[in-house]
Amino acid sequence: MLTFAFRKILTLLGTMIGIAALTFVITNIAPGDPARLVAGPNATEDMVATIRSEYGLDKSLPEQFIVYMGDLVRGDLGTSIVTTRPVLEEVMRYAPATLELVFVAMFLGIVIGVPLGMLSAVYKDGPLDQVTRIFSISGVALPAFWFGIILQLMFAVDLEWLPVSGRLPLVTRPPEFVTGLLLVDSLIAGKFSTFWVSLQHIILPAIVLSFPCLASILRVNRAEMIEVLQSDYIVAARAHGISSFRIVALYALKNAMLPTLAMIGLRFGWMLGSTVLVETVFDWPGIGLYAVSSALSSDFKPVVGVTLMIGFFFIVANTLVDLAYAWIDPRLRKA
Amino acid sequence: FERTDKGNVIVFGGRQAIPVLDPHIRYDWSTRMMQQAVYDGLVKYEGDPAEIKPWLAEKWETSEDGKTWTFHLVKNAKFHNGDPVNAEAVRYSFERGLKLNKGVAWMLKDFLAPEGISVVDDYTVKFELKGPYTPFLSFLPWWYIVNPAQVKAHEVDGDYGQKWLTDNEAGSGPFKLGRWEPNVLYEAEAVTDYWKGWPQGEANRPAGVIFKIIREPAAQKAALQRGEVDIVEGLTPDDYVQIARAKGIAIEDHKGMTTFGIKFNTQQGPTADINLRKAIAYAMDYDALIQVYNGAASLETSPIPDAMRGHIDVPGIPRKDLAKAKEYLAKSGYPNGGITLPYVHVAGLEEARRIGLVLLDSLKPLNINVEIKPEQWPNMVANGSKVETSPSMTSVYTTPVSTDPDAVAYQYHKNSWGQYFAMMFYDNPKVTEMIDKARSSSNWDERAKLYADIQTQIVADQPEVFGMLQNRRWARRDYLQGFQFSPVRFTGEVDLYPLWVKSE
Amino acid sequence: MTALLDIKNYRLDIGTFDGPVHVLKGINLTVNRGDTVGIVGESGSGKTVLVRSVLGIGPRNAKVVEGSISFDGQDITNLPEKDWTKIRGIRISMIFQDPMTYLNPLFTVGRQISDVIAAHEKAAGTGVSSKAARRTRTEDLLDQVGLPNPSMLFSQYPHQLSGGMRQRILIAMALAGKPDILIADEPTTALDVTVQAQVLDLINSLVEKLNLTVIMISHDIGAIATVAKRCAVMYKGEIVEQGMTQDILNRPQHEYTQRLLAAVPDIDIAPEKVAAEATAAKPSKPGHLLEAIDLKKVYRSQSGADFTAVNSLSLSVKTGEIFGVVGESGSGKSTLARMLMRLIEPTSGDIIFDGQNISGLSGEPLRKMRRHMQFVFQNPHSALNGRHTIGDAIGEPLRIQTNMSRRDIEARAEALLDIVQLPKMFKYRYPHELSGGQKQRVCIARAIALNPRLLILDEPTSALDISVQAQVLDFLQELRSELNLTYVFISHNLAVIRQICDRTIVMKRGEIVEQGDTEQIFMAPREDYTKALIESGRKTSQAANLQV
Amino acid sequence: MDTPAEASRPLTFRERHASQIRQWRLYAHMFRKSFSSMLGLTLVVLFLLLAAFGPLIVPYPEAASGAINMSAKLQPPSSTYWFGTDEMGADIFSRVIIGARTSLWIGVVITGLAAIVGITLGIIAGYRGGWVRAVIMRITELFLAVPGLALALAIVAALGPGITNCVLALAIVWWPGYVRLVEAKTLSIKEELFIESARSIGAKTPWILWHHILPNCMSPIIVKMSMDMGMAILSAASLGFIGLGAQPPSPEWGSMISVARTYMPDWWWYSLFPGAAIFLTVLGFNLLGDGLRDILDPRSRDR
Ligand SMILES: Nc1ncnc2c1ncn2[C@@H]1O[C@H](COP(=O)(O)OP(=O)(O)OP(=O)(O)O)[C@@H](O)[C@H]1O
Ligand SMILES: Nc1ncnc2c1ncn2[C@@H]1O[C@H](COP(=O)(O)OP(=O)(O)OP(=O)(O)O)[C@@H](O)[C@H]1O
Ligand SMILES: [Mg+2]
Ligand SMILES: [Mg+2]
Repeated sequence: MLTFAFRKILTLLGTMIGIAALTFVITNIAPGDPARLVAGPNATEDMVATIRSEYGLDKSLPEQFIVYMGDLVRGDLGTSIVTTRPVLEEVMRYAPATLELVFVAMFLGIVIGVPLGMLSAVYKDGPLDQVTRIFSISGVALPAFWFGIILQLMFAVDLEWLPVSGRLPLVTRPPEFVTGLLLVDSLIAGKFSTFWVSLQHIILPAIVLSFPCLASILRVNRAEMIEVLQSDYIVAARAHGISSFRIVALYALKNAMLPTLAMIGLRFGWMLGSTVLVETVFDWPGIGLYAVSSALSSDFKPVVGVTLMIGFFFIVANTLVDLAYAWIDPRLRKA
Repeated sequence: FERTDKGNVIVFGGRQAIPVLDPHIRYDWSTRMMQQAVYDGLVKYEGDPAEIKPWLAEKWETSEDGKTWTFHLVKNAKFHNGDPVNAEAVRYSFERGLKLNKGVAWMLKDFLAPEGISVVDDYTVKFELKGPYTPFLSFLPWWYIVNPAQVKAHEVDGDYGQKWLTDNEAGSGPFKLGRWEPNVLYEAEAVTDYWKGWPQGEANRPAGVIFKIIREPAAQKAALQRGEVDIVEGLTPDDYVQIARAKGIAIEDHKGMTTFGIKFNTQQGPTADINLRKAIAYAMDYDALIQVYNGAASLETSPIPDAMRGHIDVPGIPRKDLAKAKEYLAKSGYPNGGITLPYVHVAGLEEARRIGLVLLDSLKPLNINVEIKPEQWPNMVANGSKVETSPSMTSVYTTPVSTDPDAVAYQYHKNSWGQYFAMMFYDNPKVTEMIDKARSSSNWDERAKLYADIQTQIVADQPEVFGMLQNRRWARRDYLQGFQFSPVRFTGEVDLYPLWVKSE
Repeated sequence: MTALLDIKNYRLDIGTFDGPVHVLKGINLTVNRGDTVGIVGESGSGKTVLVRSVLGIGPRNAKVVEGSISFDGQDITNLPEKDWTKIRGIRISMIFQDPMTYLNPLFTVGRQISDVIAAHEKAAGTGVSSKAARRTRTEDLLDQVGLPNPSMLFSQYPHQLSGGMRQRILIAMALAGKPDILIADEPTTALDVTVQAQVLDLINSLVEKLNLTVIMISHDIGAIATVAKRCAVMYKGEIVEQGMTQDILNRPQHEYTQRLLAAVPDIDIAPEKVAAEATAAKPSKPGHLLEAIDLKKVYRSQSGADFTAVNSLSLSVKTGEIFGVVGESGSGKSTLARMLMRLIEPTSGDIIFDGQNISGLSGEPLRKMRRHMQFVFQNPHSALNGRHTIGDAIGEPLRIQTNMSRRDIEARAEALLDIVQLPKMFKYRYPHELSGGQKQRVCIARAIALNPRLLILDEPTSALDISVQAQVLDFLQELRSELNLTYVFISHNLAVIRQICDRTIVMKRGEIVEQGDTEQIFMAPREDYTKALIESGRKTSQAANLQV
Repeated sequence: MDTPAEASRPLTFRERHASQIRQWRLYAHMFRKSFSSMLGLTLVVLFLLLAAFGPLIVPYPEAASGAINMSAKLQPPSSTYWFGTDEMGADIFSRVIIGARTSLWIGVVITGLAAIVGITLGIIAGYRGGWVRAVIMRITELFLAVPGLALALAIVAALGPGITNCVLALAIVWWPGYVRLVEAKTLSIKEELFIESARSIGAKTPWILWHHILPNCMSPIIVKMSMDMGMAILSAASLGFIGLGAQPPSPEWGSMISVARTYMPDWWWYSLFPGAAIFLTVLGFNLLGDGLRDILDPRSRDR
């Protein structure tokens, strides 16, 4: 078990370094000059040079890369040239907002997607199946940014049921920082009104983010359910007189959950990527927004940092999925 | 606005974040708006037309040769932690700005060395310049005074407290910092006993101001209409028209100093040909430029904005005239057109993009194709810093940081090559000479004449399509009072100090 | 007394894209309490569909055209789903063919059985008993089917058990509801020869102990003879013959039954005709065509442990003979065959083909060499690429190894189809449109396309029905004399080996335990292993049971 | 039994290809039975038609090349401007229709490039095994560990906005999906007997890859490509929305929305129609892919 954990950590480290190298190279192939941006429009050449040398941008690219990798090994993601702060610190500040959003969206996706998938598998080719099929594929096909705007207009601007954007109303002070997830922190602090308003704020972006994920969870669950329901052991269970409900809800679901879990792991990473869009639309102060604004100002250290962070969460999520697999599937449980 | 137990908090909705508050490092509009709220300078720009008002300095004098400036400070000014604002603080602040060599440093560094600043007595400070420099005073409103004691206390590795000042302040301004949630909101709390007092009266004084980041215009509009914010910037021209009709909303619409021009690369490529440049300038649909802003703009009549001293209406500045355009085209190296010219604009700048479309449409009759290319600002500046990489046409907005005509004229000086506003690589020795002469002269009449000649000559050389001056606009709730416009501020920037809420 | 199960003139269609398929055509079958009925018939004759219909779990788009099934006086032909709960698994239960796929891999064995018990208790309306009570009952059942250490088994997962154990678990499950009828659908087909006998014994003993009524399906007539007193023969959806097993075996009436019985090879009969032909061929071509010296294959498993599949094995095959390789499953027969073909690399040792050492060969020379030796695989269903037509499949070796023109290849493919006695038309068909025997012929055609000198046949008939097996074996012998081939023939079926091989080696755990003339080995086995092998072969050999 | 004369008669096309014809008829039959598949097909065909003939049928084809008409800007939908006009007075209907061509191009290039690279690498990795596979799969996993959109964003941000860069960036992040799909498929096909059979008759590796492995991987690839057409269009639109995709005056739906969102909600039609166009196109390709999966992927086939 220990060697297993050790190996996992080792691959994780390897992948992280790989991602860092990949994004670093990709983002630095272009001629952009972020020092020029932060120096201000009128800055003279020597002022720009001051900033360049301060951030090591005057070095050659391979040198910069070596420095960056060296820092990375020590847990330093470099410094954002725009905000002059360590990227790690900033990513840590913005990550909870993103994670909270992703968790809520994932929750919605699973809670709605799995039962719907089950139902449409049981009533395969029936009207319910056709409707959920179009519904779920619509989920994947809807442009998140567009859908977000439309929801915003409908529920926030027009009906005024929900807030337009942000995580909290202006005057509401965030609860004391424990996990960084407002929904959790406000409960810990016992501030139910804060919990309530932050729930209102998260609803729309979470729906937008969860929709495609819900859809693919539904699709995978349905497909797997159909296959499992045709499998021999389900036939056998039926032949042995086990009730249909029990077969579907217990036996088949557990088997169908394996690929569904894999999809959830995949979608987790995908969601982290899509927050780039959703956070832009809903002004959600997470790492997606941070990445976009950094990318738009050619400030690449944060872009690399965020990509790494997303990769990290993604790998962690998939490791958890692997563990869940082993927990569900006894065949994978051998020493 | 938000009602709190301490009073009303005014909410400003803006699109641009404030990554670094340090007054000697950055000075874009959102940053400067907050800096102006928490810091004081020796002097301050106010009013339209902009005038330099005494602030921390109650009076000042200049030596005969224009090289020595002596400032006498007010005696009651206090930093937020209670320390007095004295001559040493002023000296330290200027030294800090110059030594860091970032942000505002470029304004003074060629004329002022850190050693040139000296403390005469507790409330008197003296600047000795390397040479006479008439625009000196016009730059001072951009230099804020920080509290040396606080800064030194937070210094790490001799960084002049840069790290700390990123999201803290050590100022004496009318506000002090409250909540600081990067990328979300920034709060400034009013200083109860601000040394200069409050223009709207203590009773009307707000408890503070919140600068809320709202990136989407649609969300900004919604927030304004719902009264969640009191004033917003950065709506589209059409939005302003639309929202002006809504109840309870007033539009602030003022003539600004930001010029828009389509800069040609006058040294290389097709646009090195003056006839082609003229042809383009005459083909341009200037009316459409104004239409892009729904009328809230005025055409440039000279390189120097109207609100600036020394401005003249240059006669014969090109307006749309297809016949003339074709005439010039015939004289150029491309008599039948058939070329494609790039038009580069800053990615995300909506109006610049639309003007690109206008240009594209305007040049169709000349059989010239336009390729609209958005670029990230740093890339655009990087490309524009060299003749070889500078595109044929670049759209550039320029906001002069002082009211002195030199601020604009110097853009056409050969020394400015490499700067973003000098992407045309304009080279006319006569003009260069005149600019040098004007900037060192302290006789206004002489300067005015020189600037008139400079303007005429530049227009004749057509290094750019002279575009328009866009109006500065904000949409605010009508209960928000005290709004004061001054053209020398940046687009979007509002003086938060005099604002107050009139409750019905 | 009414019959327990009465199937009257039962006709069933299955709707497919090409229109309805008449799967069952007027089945009449009665089963009385205490009967043991066997159903025998070739693959696809409708056995499974028939018994599943009895349980109400027939194919999805099946339609009863005519007739009825009644159980204990109750018509169950079109019983609604909710009424089935009182019958299915309780009064009629079933044992399935493949014990692995019929157990849910994610639940413990104990859980699955006690769930069945709970379901039955619920259906009976007696109220579900406690977990502990169910556990006791489950362990009783496990004990009853002869599984050791039931309390440990209870919390094990299917993948931790062997095939025979799993089949016993399935039987335990089927017995959980104390059924009136137990249906066994080919309960032994997926099992090893030795285990087969054990499971059949178990069923036999249960029938006696619990006085069960049993319907057992098999295409293995020997298995049927072991268990069933009465027997029905199905052919193409019809019951062509039924009666006492004894009678049918001794006096088959229907033509198909006669064919079926004739096809069963008899381990105890020394084949004369074949042996004679082989001896005739021998002297004409002396010398050794293929030799293996000290061959060894070591597999390294993921956990790092070494496993020696073939160990220091030497053999030599004379030109023109049929060389038999026999051994139990896992003894390394296929591994050996693949090494001889150089399809897998031997860990050490040499292979000499026609005087040339081919163990070091690679690239072009190896490809050239392959013209002379060919392989026929165990499973014809997966040895053909489903996306190629038969014509392509047969032409492929020619296209690879020769530069014949397209037209010539077409012609040759047609000729080859002729040789393997298939219509020319078949070259436009796809593998899935052919029966197993036909596919195996295509595989052979493909193997002989390049006129090889040696054919290695790895259990070429074990995936086929017995009647088809006989055809293929006959055909192989014809072919050999026609084309002057040498065979290496692998099988675990001793009867087959005896029927066609000249010389044989017996393998056990990768080593040769005995070798010599086939007849000699069968008449006077020297090793205990060989004796045991022959004995268990004899026991399951269909012919052995005919004499019961 | 055939008489000898009959047997030697050359077979007609129909007879020779009876199996294929039946197969295709079966596909068509199954496909027709599903409403959603037919809907998908209809949408895709419509989209392809518009991409082919769009510029010929729209009322204001010049709107796609940047013609402006400031006097008619931001007009609501009417009989002259079916979908209204944009901020420069261009006809949104014309731009949306002509945008189909841009989208088609985007989808085809991204999916095509990704598929070519991904299939090649995937087959090599799956078949060769060993360190070749290890290297290819490590790199693939690396790419897969970063959500594509985030990576594409970084790439375009570095290369600079524009449709070519955007397509390039998406192609760069897209191929790993194919590698994984094809590698897994190849691994399982490699174990099939018919591969060994082909080796035993002396087939070389390229022959086996081309004639045996690739055709057997084709069904999932076709399904994935159909789905990816939609997803690629959507992703390109997303980048366009962030402001990094296609540039004016090229009519690309995502960048149209990017501009249009600042005109919400008062000028709702501006973003509504391009958004609906993206949605319907992507929906079409996905429904089609889903329908294809049902008929091509034997796992979900039950007849
Ligand atoms: N779901 C189905 N759809 C169409 N045809 C089917 C279906 N199930 C079975 N058949 C057909 O019904 C016939 C009888 O099949 P069945 O499974 O009963 O054969 P079997 O005698 O059990 O064969 P085996 O010995 O191979 O198990 C076969 O021709 C088969 O193709
Ligand atoms: N690729 C492999 N890796 C590891 N072990 C293997 C591999 N192939 C075969 N073996 C093992 O080698 C042994 C011999 O296998 P082989 O297939 O040769 O047996 P066999 O005699 O042909 O059996 P059967 O009658 O079941 O076909 C078996 O125990 C098998 O598990
Ligand atoms: Mg069967
Ligand atoms: Mg074998």
